[in-house]
Parts: sequence; C-alpha cells; structure tokens
Amino acid sequence: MSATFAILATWTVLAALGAMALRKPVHAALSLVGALMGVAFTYLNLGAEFITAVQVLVYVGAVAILIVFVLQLTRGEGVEGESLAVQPASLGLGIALLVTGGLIAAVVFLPDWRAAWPEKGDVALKRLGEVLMNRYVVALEAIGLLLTIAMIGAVLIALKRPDSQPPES
Amino acid sequence: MSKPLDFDAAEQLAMATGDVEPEQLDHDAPVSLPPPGPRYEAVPRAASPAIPEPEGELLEVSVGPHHPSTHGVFRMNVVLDGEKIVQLKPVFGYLHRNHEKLGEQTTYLGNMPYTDRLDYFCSLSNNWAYALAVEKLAGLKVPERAEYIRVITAELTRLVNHSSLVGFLLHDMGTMGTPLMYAFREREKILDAFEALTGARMMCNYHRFGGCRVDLPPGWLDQVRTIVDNFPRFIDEMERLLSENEVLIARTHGVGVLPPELAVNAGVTGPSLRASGINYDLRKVDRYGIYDRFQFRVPLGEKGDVYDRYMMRILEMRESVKILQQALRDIPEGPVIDPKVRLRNFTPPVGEAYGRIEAPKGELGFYLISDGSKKPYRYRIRPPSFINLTVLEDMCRGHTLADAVIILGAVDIVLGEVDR
Amino acid sequence: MNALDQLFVNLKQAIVGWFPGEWRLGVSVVISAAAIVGVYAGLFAITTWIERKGLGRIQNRPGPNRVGPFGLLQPLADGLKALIKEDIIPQRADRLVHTLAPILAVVPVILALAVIPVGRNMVAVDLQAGLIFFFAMGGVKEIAVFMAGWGSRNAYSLLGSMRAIAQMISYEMPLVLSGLVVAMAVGSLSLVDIIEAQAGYYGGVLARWHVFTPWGLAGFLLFLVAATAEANRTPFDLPEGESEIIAGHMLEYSGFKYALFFLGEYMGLFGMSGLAITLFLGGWRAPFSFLEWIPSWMWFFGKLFAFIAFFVWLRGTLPRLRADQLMEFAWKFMLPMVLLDVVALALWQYTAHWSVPLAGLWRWVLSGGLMFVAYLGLARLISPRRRVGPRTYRFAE
Amino acid sequence: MIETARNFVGSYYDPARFPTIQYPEERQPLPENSRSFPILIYDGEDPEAGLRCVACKICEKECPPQCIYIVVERDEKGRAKRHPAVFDLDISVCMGCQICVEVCPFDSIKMDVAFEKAGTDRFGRMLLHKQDLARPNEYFHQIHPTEAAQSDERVGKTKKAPKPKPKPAADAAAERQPSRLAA
Amino acid sequence: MAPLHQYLLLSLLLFGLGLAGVMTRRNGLITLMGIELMLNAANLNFIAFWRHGPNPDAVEGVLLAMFAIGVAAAEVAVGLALVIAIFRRFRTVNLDEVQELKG
Repeated sequence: MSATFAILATWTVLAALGAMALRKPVHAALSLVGALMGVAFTYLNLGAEFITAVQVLVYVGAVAILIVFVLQLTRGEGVEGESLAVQPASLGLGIALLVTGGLIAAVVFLPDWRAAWPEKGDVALKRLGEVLMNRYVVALEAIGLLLTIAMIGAVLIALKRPDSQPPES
Repeated sequence: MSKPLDFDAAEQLAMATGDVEPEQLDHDAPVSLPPPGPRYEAVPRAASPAIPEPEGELLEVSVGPHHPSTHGVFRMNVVLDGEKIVQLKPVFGYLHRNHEKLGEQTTYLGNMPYTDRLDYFCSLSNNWAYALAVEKLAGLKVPERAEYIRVITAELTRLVNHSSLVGFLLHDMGTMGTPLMYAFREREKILDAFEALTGARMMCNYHRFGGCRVDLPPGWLDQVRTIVDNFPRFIDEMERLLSENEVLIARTHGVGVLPPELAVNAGVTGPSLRASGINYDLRKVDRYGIYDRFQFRVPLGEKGDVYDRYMMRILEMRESVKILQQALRDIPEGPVIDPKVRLRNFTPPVGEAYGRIEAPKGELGFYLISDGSKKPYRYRIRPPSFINLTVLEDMCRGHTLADAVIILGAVDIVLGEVDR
Repeated sequence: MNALDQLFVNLKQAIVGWFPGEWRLGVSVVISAAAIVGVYAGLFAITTWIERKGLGRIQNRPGPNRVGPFGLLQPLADGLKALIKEDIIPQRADRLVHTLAPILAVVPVILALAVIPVGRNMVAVDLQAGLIFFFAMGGVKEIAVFMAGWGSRNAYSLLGSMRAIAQMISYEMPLVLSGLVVAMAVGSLSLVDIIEAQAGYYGGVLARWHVFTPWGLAGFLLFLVAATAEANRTPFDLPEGESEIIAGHMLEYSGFKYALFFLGEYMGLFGMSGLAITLFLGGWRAPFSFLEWIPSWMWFFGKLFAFIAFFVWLRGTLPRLRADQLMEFAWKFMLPMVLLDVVALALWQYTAHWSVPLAGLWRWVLSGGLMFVAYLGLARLISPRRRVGPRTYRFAE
Repeated sequence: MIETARNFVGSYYDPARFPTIQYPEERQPLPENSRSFPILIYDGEDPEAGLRCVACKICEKECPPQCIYIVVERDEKGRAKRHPAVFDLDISVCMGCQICVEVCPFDSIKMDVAFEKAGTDRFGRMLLHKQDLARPNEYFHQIHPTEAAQSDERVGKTKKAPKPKPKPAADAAAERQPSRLAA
Repeated sequence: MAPLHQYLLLSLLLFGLGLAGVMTRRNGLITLMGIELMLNAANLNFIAFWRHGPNPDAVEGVLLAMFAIGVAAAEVAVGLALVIAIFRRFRTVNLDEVQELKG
C-alpha cells in the first residue's frame, strides 16, 4: 500500500461518500467534484497522463458545471435535502451491499491478480492518434455521432415549449 | 431686451417645429430661417403596453440609491423578467432641500446663491434664469456688456455640462474613466476661468438683477479665447471616440428610443427632445437675451436613441463654440449693471413672471409671484431633468439592466435639480 | 548555449546536487514549484503597478507616485491593506464553500502555469499532453466562481457568478479549438515540441513563428480574444461590471480573500498570455536570427510584459459588452471562425509541396483568403451597423 | 484605441496632456477674484480698535444661511457704541456667497482666499470669533489688490480720514457704487 | 504503485457507493451523480488493467476509457435534460413523486 495511493484512495472514497450522503444537493455536487479529481489523480498515479487531463477537462470542466447549473434551475419547490433514510433505504442498501460484497469476494479470492507491475511508459500520443485513426476510426466516428445526437436530444427535451400545459401539482 | 414674452407661449410651443431638408454633417452650411413646420397634435399618450405574461418568476431588483452608476442619490425599483426590464419605478427625493419653500422666506438677492445649487453642473445658467425672471417681474433693463457676458458664461457652462456628460456615458459603459478624464481636463480650464471671474469654480453666484456683479478682470477675455480656440480639438477627439468605437455603437444604437409624440406629450425639452427630431430650442423660439444677434444652428436627431442624444450634445458643443467666438469678438465696453437697481430691500411691483432659458439640460424656468414685499410670494422652478425623467420607464421597458444604466445617463439628470 | 541563457538551469542542478540520491527528485520538484510561485507572484506585484501607472498615464494623470520612488512600493501597500482589512464572512453564507472558493480560484491556475516553458529547457513539468492539461486546469476556475457566487448566499453574487460561468464556458470552446489548431500543425500536444516546431528562420532572418502563417495569424487573434474573455478582462469584464452587478461573484469578499481572487485573475492572465506566446509567438525563441544572443528566458518575459501592456491598454480604452452581445459574439462569430481556421490549416498543410511557381504566395492567398472572406461574412452578420444604418443629422436654423 | 495611445504617449511630453498638480507640494496660484470665507478688516495695528465694522447688523440680516451673529458693544450708560462686542461667524454654515461683502456699507467684511480650514470638531474650530476673523488692511491688499484699492478709495471718501490716503489710479472701468446708504 | 487488487478494491468501493446512492436517494440529480460515480469506477478498472497488462504498447485500455468518458458525458447531458423537463412538468425533482404515466 504505497503512501500516495493510500491518500488518494481515502480522499476519493470520502468524497464519493459525501456526494451520496450529504443532505444539500449543492454540497453533494461539490464533493462529487472532489471525487472526480481524486479519480483523475489516481490515473496520474497509474501513469496515464493523457487520461488525467481528459478526465479533468471533461468531468470537472463540463459535467460538474452542468450538474451545478441544473441544480440552480431546479431549486424551486423541492425540499432542501431529504433525509438519507428513506423507507426502502434498507432494501436499496441491501442490494448494493450484496452486489459489491460479491464482487469484492471475487477479487480477494482470486490470487493470480498479484503479478508484479510490468515496466510501461505512458502510451505515446502519436501512437494513440494513429490507432484511433486506423483501427478504431469507426468507433471514433460513432462516438462523434453519438455526442451530436445526445446534444440535439438534450436540447429538444429541455426546450421550453410554449404549448406545454401548466404544471398542476 | 427682446420683446416681453406674452403668455400664449403654448401657441408658440405647438408651432415651433421646423422641418428642413436633411443635410450632411457639415458645419458651415448657409443659415436660413425655417418655415413653421407641421404641428404636433397632442396625441393621446398610448396606454403603456400590457406586461407580457412572464414565464419565470419576476425578479425585483432595486438599483441605487448609492449604486455607482446612478449619477447621485437616485434609486430605480426595477422588475426584471430574466434579463428584460418589465417595470421601472424611479425613486428620488433623497436630495430634497425644500428649495422652493426656502425661497419664499429669503429675499430676492438671498435666493441667488441657492440657485447655484440647483443644477450644480451649470450654476451660471441657473443664475441667469432666475435673474431673467426677476427682471421680467421688475421690468429692468440690462446693459449691453452684461448681456454679452451672460451669453458667454451660459455657453461656457453648456460646454462644461455636455463634455462631462459624454465622459460619464463612456464611463457608465465600462471604460475605466479614460474619456471622463479627458472631459474633466477640458472642464478644469473652463472652471478656472469661472473662478477668475466670479471667485468660485462651481458656486458662482455672479448674476444680479439688471446685470452682473463684477466686471471682467483684465486678461480674462484672452484666457477664454484660448480655451474656446482649442476646444474643437477636444470635440473632434470625443466625436472620434463616439463614432468609430464598435463596442459603443453596438451598445447605444437603437437603445432607449424616445418617439417624438411621447417626447412632446411628456414635456421633454432640451437635447433629448431635439434627438427625436423636434426643432424646439428656446434660444431660437424665445430669442431671449441677445441670441438673435448670433449665427448658430440647432442640430436635430433622426431616431431618438441614446446614440442620437449623445451626438446632439457633441454637435451642440460645436454650435456653442461658434456662438462664443462671435460673442468674444464683438463684446462692447460699458457698465455691467444698471446702477439704479437697489441691492438690498429690492421690492419688485406686485405681479407674476415666468422667465425661462435653454439650460444645457432643457428648458429651465423660474415662476415668481410677487406681493410687493421683499420676499417672493411664490417661487416655483421648472426643472428640466426632472421632467425629462418621467419618460425613463417608457424608454427602458424591454431593455436589459445594463441598457437602463446608459439610458439614465443619456437623460442627463442632476439630482440637485430633480429633487430641489 | 551561453552561460547566461542556462543560468537558472545550472543553478538548479547545483542545488539538487548537494542532496543525497533519493532526496533529489523531491528537492527538484520543490525548487521548481518555489520558482514558479515566486516568479509569478513577483510578476503579479509588478503588473498591478504597471496597470495603475499605465491607466493613469492613459488618463493624463501620474498614477501612484507617493509610496516609494515612482510608486514602486504601491503593490506592497496594496498587499498590506488587503491583509489588514477585516475578513467578513456573511452571516447567512455557507462558511465552507465561501472560504474554499478563493483557494480553488488560485491553485489550478498556478498548476496550469507549471506547464508553460519559460526558457530553453526551463519548464517545470514537461507533460506529453501539456496543452490539454492547461485547458483542464482552466476548466476548474468555473467551479471556483460558482462556489464564490453560491457560497455568499446573495442574489447579486449568484446572478454575477451565473453570468461569469456562462461567459467562460462559451469562450472556452474557441480557446481550446484555436489551441488545438496549433497542436494539429505541430503534431504533438507537448508545449516543448510546439516551440521546437517554431525553430529555424525564414530566409535566415525572420523566425518561423506560427503567427507568420495565415492560419496562425487568424488563430492568434482568435486565441487573444478568447483569452481576454476567459480572464474576464476589459471588453468582457461583465462579471465584475461596476455599472451593473457591482462585483459579481466577488461581492461578499473582503480583505485577503478578495486579494486572492485578484491573484487568481492575474495568474490567469499570465497563463493565457504565456500560452499565446508559446503557441503562436515561438515561446522563448528570438524573433530574428541576429538577436539570438539575448538569453531565452528574457525573450519569454519580454513578450509577457508586452502582453500585459496590451491588456492594460485594452482595459483603459474599450467599454464593456452587454451580456447577450457577449454570448452572440462567442457562438455566432468566434466558433465558426475557429472551425474555419482548422480548414485553413488543412489547406496550408495540403498545399505544402506544390510545385507551382511562387507557391508560398498562392498558399497564403488560398488559406489567408478563406479566413478573410469568413471574417467579412460573419462580421457583417453580427455587426450592429448593418441593422441600423448610417445617421444623418438635420440642422434647423 | 489610437486615442488612448496618443494620450498615453502625449502625457510624457505634452504639458496639455498632463495637467496634474501635486497639491500639498505644488500649489496652483489662485486667481485674484477667488473667495473662500469672510474676514473682518481693521486699519492700523490694533485689531480691536481699528476694526471697521460698526455692528450695523446689515450683513447678519442679508446673509441667506444666517451664519453671522453680532452683539453690539454698549458703554456703561447703555448707549450702543459703533463697535461689535461679539462677531461670530460659523464657517460650517457659511457657503462663501459673499453677499455680506456686497451689502456691507463700510467695507469692513471681505472674502479671504485661504480655504484650508478643515477642523476635527464642528463647534470648536468652525465657529470663528472676532479675534480669528480680524485681518489687517495690508493682508487685504495682498490677496485682492484691485478690490482693496477700490475699497480704500471708498473708505477714504466716506470717513474723510485724517491723513489723505494716496489716490491709487482709479480703475479705467466705471466702478459700480455698491452701497447707497439705504434708509 | 500499489498491487492491482487494491485499485480494483477502490473502484469497487466507488461502484458500491454509486449504486447505494442511486438506490436510496430520491433526488434525481443525486441519482445522476451516482451513475457518474459508477462510470468512473469502471474507467478506473480499465486504466488499472491497461497498466497491469503485459503487452507494453497495448493502447486499447486507454482508448476504451476515453470512449467511456465520452459516452458518460453524453449520458449526463441527456439525463439532466430529462431532469429539467420533469421539473418543468411536475415542479419537483424527487423521482418517486413522478408517477403519472399519462401521455
């Protein structure tokens, strides 16, 4: 358990816990940002610099702001932050514990993951570019298309349509 | 003295619109008297448009009273729907000093220093308006040299007012006070000239009933001639700042349009009225003082938006410079005050009088009722910036808060005059 | 490479040499970090002085000249004032978010400065994806602005922070794209490689900077405009526009926290101008071959001071754009122009090995022409003059 | 943009573009007519006896903000002497409009040019008494030479002073007679 | 760097927290955040296995993580648009109060 990894792990888990458990949605959003930064530095710890930059740029730069904006838009009537303990909580928590417990058991009892770390520098960007353009060009075009469609879809869903009838509740 | 103004002024007001074929922006076109233009019938004031059904909830914002961009203590209760202004209620009175009631308890002479504090940007034209009203009341004659001095000081205050106003506009729009400093640099020279003449830079208290308090000190006319001769350089500088600045054009074109009918109905006077294209300048309508001896022209705007109002001020500064050059050229020698006028216990005959002049902000009028005693019975002031302010909401509706700040700047209010 | 040029590099090697083996890495990291924070904080002090003196002189007044000779101690006085001023946390404010915001406004910007090469092999961290890292750190600033706005629980500061975030996001797109145009031309995201690609001289005299190519010039201008908007400088300093929402998200801050926000803003300014210098003006390279003898870091900081003077000049002259004009300008003008800049670069690259006589001129006409036509078309689209038309003023007698 | 560049460069060599005056060190010479707050003039050396003011209270009545307070000195039999016992002037109220100077028939109150009268408390320093207001005629000649010459000429005529004052060349412009001794 | 299974444990913890958040919290936004966390956990696994993989110039791990980040961004955009539409329609963000299935 190297020192840096320990600090990073505790930071990320605590922030993720905060993101889920904090009462006020804005506090939850900000601790989510902490968790995302923690994950980004874990990538750095694993030696993948490019993905760190992409993760920070995409998640912290854009997604977090999006969440925060929508939080502002929908701060209207919703009660400030309802308690974590909701009656089906025990059910939900039970399922979550079941799933993660099983996975953790799988990881712990399969010993051959303990092989040593091979020597590997970060992937050369030029090579990443070439691979993207040669073997996975279809995937690249597909993700481009997906993002465009998602954006158009999001805009249409959230559009203020004048004819939408006034909310009754 | 010009023919005494009889009280069918309303008749003149209606016919006072000259319609002249459009000319390009050149300054030396031959001058000709305009034929009486079409009359503007009193169009019933359009009911203010119903407030469109707001989708989001309205945001009530109160701008001022010590907001950095409301020139003085002035508050605007603005109801915003998102970015657009839906309703704007100006709130003022913070600087009310009971000027008119005070006027009834002080002698005629004692009121003169208080008129400096009305529109503290142009004290000399306030003095002149009050002196004009009292002279009309008492039927006094003013010697030639005093008339020339009055025209010179009034036009100098117009230069001061218009130059600092253009500076304030650009400051409101965000330049860190740079054009304001240029305007103040020019204003300082003129204020030094006032101090040399009257003893104080802004609170001059210089005009008396029947003339001026003290004669021109030696060398004063040359000092003013140098100021007036290199003033056009500053006006060109300001005009270049205004006309070639893309950001400024984007922010002032088509903002705060004042339709001519609304302007006439609301009694707006001064550059704001002329920016909407109505040819009404008291110096031409009343021909008070000796303005009929000078050759100058009245610029008229086309669209009546904020940009036009500022070009009005720039063009009027050019005209004032022309008037000043002519006045400085042929100012005669002679007494500056009618010696028969009593200074203390000045008791005008019973009666009433309304004296008005073209102050830089509009038609500044003093209405006096005298009951023969040393103190006026009724002392009423027609404040141009207060009346120009009544149309603020009509101009601001539909614009954003940033525009409201600029429209307020263009109306050119000074709180001393608005609150009295 | 003469001694003066490598002065700081040798100095650092010497210091690192004193320490035993395994300490070396830690010490060199500490030295680099201290160097960055020290140099840029000093630059921050000098910039406040330059800004106040420059603005003063533009407005025909001397600017600060009382505190120390020529007012040189004025930044010290400002810093002291900021320290002494009472640090008020509004009673209803959310304490944690309120106090965390200024820290989050400064730290990422300093991290971004670590990536910019200041001189020949004088770069703190030579990341393979330096450019993307820089923009990533720029993204974190928005979170700080939101926290400041939301933390102080005040209608005006919330409104101001929303405007600031909207402005930053809409100008981040052109900024990142114009940066990537250079990365496309050079073929690498590392800033050191980008400067490497600008080595050499046209005809032995003029440096091969990207700004002397059509797509480079257009990219540089677009990057500059986007950088001004990103750093909230004058034509775009809407968030702290005094005439509307007084100080935007920084409304409820006083004392040292307010100074921290300014430190963050100026560091952002250095970061943006540093990146503009690296991408388009050949980083620490000399413009002409015969000026090669001046040390490399002097070139970098000289260009940085030129940028600071330009921003001060901008701040003294241009009025502020309105919020909706700001957004319209970003989405209707900047974004299409940057995308066309990519096309212009493609044209430039594709016609690299033309055999036509005076190929250079043709390439310039082709790629530069495309950008110019695009500029004319788009400028007409959003220009206010077109909507309103010229003004004629009538003169009644 | 070029405008500000021209001004920036201009401020270094063109004095017209750099009008700043460092106030405490350099002072702009005040024009001759400049006025700030009133002072009382006395002839000769003794400020008490030579005071021109005869306590006629005209200025007290005419002053718009009523900031002058005069108490006439009475000799033992109660008859008023032509000399003020108390002459207080509250310069926090006075607006420097110099109407008192115009209406004073004895040229005893004139306008000073000194404007640095800031004080810490409103009642102590702002209320000037007779001693603080009194200034010799020479000081008056120093600050307003032409006006002093005219006032000396007037004072010389009305008082028929024992020693004839040297007649300063009357100013070319016909001087206004400010004060007809109103009934 | 710690042995591989500790990275797996970290990502699983993140995944568990995300799942718990999604299951228990009623607020639509917190649910979206939970999904974000789960996606991040998956990415962490990709990078861990890419780093642990023997083939030095294998690049698929990093590639997959990049694509996953892209998809996640698209997903959040659509999710938030849905939340806004629900809020405008039902004036509330709590998902369990949104039960009517009327068209």
